[in-house]
Amino acid sequence: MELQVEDTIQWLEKSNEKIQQNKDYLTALDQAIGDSDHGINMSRGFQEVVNQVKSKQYDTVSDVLKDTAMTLMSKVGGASGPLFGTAFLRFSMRVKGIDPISQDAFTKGMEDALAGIIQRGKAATGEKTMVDVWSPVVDYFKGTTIVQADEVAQTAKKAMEQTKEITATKGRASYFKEKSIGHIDPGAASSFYIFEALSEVIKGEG
Amino acid sequence: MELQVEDTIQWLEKSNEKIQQNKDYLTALDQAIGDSDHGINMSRGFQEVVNQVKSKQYDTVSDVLKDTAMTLMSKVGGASGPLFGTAFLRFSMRVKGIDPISQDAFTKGMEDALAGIIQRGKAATGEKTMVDVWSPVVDYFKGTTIVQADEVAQTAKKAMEQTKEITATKGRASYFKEKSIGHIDPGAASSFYIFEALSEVIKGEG
Amino acid sequence: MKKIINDPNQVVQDMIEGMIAAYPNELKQISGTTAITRSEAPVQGKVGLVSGGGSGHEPAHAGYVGKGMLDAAVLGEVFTSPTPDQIYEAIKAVDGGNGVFLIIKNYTGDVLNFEMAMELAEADGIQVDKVIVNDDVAVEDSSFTIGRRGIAGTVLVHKIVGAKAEHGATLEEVKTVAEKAAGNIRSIGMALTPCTVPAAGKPSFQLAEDEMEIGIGIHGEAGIERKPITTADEIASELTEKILADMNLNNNEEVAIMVNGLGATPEMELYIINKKVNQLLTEKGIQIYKTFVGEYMTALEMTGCSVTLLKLDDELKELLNAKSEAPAFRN
Amino acid sequence: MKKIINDPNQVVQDMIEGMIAAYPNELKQISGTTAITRSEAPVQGKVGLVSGGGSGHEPAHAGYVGKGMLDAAVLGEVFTSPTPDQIYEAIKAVDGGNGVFLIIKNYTGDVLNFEMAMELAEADGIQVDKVIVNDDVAVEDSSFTIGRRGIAGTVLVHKIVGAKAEHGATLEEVKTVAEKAAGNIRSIGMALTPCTVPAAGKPSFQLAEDEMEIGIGIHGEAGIERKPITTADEIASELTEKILADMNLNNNEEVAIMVNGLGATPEMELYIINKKVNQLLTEKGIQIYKTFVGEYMTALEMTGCSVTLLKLDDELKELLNAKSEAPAFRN
Ligand SMILES: Nc1ncnc2c1ncn2[C@@H]1O[C@H](COP(=O)(O)OP(=O)(O)O)[C@@H](O)[C@H]1O
Ligand SMILES: Nc1ncnc2c1ncn2[C@@H]1O[C@H](COP(=O)(O)OP(=O)(O)O)[C@@H](O)[C@H]1O
Ligand SMILES: [Mg+2]
Ligand SMILES: [Mg+2]
Ligand SMILES: [Mg+2]
Ligand SMILES: [Mg+2]
Repeated sequence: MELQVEDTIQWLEKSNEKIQQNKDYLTALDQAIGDSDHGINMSRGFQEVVNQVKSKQYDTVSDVLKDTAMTLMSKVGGASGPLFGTAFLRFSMRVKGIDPISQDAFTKGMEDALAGIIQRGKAATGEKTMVDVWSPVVDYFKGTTIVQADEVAQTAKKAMEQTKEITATKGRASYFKEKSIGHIDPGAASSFYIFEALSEVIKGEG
Repeated sequence: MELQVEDTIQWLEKSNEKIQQNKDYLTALDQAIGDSDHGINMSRGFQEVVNQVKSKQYDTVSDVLKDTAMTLMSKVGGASGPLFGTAFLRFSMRVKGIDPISQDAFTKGMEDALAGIIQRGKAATGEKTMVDVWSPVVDYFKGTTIVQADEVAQTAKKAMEQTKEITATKGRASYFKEKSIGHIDPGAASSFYIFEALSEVIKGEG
Repeated sequence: MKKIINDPNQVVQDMIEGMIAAYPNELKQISGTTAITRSEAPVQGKVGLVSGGGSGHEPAHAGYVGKGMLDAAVLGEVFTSPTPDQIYEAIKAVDGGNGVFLIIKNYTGDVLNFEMAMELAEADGIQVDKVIVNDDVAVEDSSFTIGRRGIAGTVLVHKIVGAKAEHGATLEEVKTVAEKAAGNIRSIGMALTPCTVPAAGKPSFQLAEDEMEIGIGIHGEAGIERKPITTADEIASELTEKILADMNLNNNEEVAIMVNGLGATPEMELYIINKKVNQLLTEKGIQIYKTFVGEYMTALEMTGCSVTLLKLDDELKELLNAKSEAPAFRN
Repeated sequence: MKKIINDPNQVVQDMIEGMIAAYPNELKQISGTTAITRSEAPVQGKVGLVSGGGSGHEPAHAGYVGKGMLDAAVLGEVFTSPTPDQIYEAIKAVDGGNGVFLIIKNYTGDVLNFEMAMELAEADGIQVDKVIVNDDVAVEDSSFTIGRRGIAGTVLVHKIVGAKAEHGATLEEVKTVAEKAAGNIRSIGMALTPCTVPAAGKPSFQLAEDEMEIGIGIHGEAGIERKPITTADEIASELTEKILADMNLNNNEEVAIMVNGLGATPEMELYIINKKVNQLLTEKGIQIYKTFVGEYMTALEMTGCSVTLLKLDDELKELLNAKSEAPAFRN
């Protein structure tokens, strides 16, 4: 795989489409174990990201990701805003000066992004958060010489679904503790859409 | 007529009895054109007056009336408290040093009491207040050489009933203006009970 | 009725104890009364200032007792004037030899009871004078008043007169400035929901879910009009226009604004009202010298607000700015 | 929903304009943001203090901006944390060269957004440090928080840290006193009726006519227990005992009390609560050094109150007494 500026923009656009399509579903997930705003937050934020990156000319993937980070940070709100913002910001910093993004660079960017989420959210895997999707996806990238688009999506999907089984301990859902079992974590679901979108971009490109 | 300390105490007791008996009626009158507390105010105040004057020994009518004034002032509340308080205070001041109270002294006391109400309330006759009862009763005392007990009560009663016809301009009832027509003024009614009680005392004495 | 109280008939006594407990160095209760004075009362040589009225308007009036404002506040039962004997005790307690001045809100009960107390004190040889504040432009007479009611503007009269007395003015000088302040001040209120007197146990009036009342009094007594709720901007405009229609304010004249919450209105909404009041006055070329936003004269947990304008001159500006150490009016 | 507003989505912007209109010489808005700073910001050489959080808690936080307290407050939407870009602008605006200190209430959203802003500022070479206030002893985790929530006690942390920074302390010294204050402070709240976020249009929870909730959060998030309303004395006892159970307070130690109204509670009732809190502490031999009664950290028009105790030492006493010129905290 290899990511150019246009691929990156396409990734964000596809992510946005999925989030807009599933806005109500994401909110419903958050209703079950949170405060019913995740779909609203993410749809507002990603719409702004797309408006932003389509209105400008970019020379580097890093710049696209930096604008994405800043927009998510200022527009998503709640807990997920700074978490996704941190992820994209760290990614952007790590791939600065590299263009296009090789699979190796992408993997390093993903590693830093995950580390950023973990640091920001003081979360570990197994706490029923977006970390539980990001972490296996990063593992997949690290353990693979040639990334298979479908496996990216499948890894993310399986991880998302497994969040059903976990008792929440971090973030808002943690308040619901036992009650949270049986529900997919909203941030895990929105992270899945982002990786499903990535998989489609990789597929289209490769 | 002539008023001794015991007569005066009897007057206050009889006034209190009538007010207690008509507590709800007085409140109902105030409900129609005021804030529904006149019966409550007067019953609280006159009960205290009786408790007070029966618990002490008095040498002069003036002292009885002064304690009555102070008690009404501190216990009745609202607008009628300071008005009745002023009336009895002025009466007490006027008859100071006179014992027992002759008809002439009583008339002078009543004149000062009425003047006190008028001054305190900035009211004139014809404004649908207690003044409309006190004023004709004072006139009766001033115009009569030998007071007839029944005429005291009748004068007060007629005056009270005439307040029905008046549009209120003073006190709370004034807010209801036109609406106040057809209702007896509560302070006029309680004043009538006081003069009815007086008439019974005069009768018993005469 | 949902209230954090013990006995509905004991709320004023409990409140007074809680106030004295909060400000033991600043305030003291005159024993056996419901009157609160500054701890240093009587201040020798200073004109003593007494105000008060029914309870339920907190922080009025006891919150305004302190250096630079009142010497005493006399507290009646909820929405009921204190009686003359209580007021009389307060007058005696703050008389520092140069007379005592009463600031009375124009409600029949308050006026009669304060005036009666004034006579009692005068009979004792204390010089007493008074001002009656009637700032409410809503209604001419009301269910509680002959003539205009006294509402939130009274607090600014406390402030100004308090500063004047603190500066060592004579009783006559105090009265002069009190009359100027009272004459220059206009207010009007509005409400969205009623309040409940603890001893009564139920709301004193009802408003429909979409209804508001313009010109309501601080005890819930009727105002001018009930109508559907409009926007904050429209409410602010209506209140401001009604005040200005009653005031001679020329271009470039200076005013103080008070946007007062009636008890349950979020402060956020008071600032939203202030935004529009400020804009309207600015458009008319009126200079805004100082603005007060908050709860100054409440009606228990009524939802609503009042707007007050005070026309200023140099003397009033100086007195408005003078230091106050009253618990509820620090500057 | 009965509110004095224009557009439910515009309440924060309208409020900010109304605040700046009220205090044009004291406060200014950082243009294009929902952050408010002192008009003299940045104060050269002084550690800049920034706090903030969701709106709807007025006078928190913007009311505490001023000499002796905060340099800036960043305002989010109602009950929603401000975003890092806004906080970042505030940090830059108050940086006087000796670093910036953040006072954060422990809500996940607030913590994440403030910490992110902190990193952005650090990347710019600004020294930033923080304290997280978690004074609420009610629940360990909540629907909005990992760990204890930060509530009304935060205002006293603003006061103390504000005084320390004003005295010229270094960033490190500021942090040390902030941690001491935050470590010495405990609060708990209760509610009788819910509140309505303007954009939501309906109350966020329901309580029966005879029901109260102990331990509720300042956004209406669940507390410990719902049960029939009891007397003010019993409520005060329960809140005080829950705080004391979590605090090491020995005989003769000194505390400050804050009895805070959540928005719609008449001040009268806060004083009734204070009476009992004061009595309980006095009985236990605890010295009450200072008492604050009023609305310091509200939850829109929620009815209810919170009680806060702050254990004092000489340094904290001095800082608590130091002068503040913030609009909502004058002394
Ligand atoms: N501390 C945390 N660490 C990692 N992820 C978290 C944390 N807190 C929350 N999240 C993620 O954020 C999601 C909720 O986001 P959102 O609803 O937009 O914000 P909020 O919780 O502030 O309403 C959760 O489903 C979870 O995946
Ligand atoms: N200004 C006044 N002058 C004379 N009498 C008055 C005046 N105001 C009220 N009253 C009398 O007081 C009566 C009402 O008394 P009450 O209900 O006890 O007090 P309040 O009006 O304060 O509730 C009226 O019916 C009227 O007779
Ligand atoms: Mg959420
Ligand atoms: Mg949220
Ligand atoms: Mg009445
Ligand atoms: Mg009455």
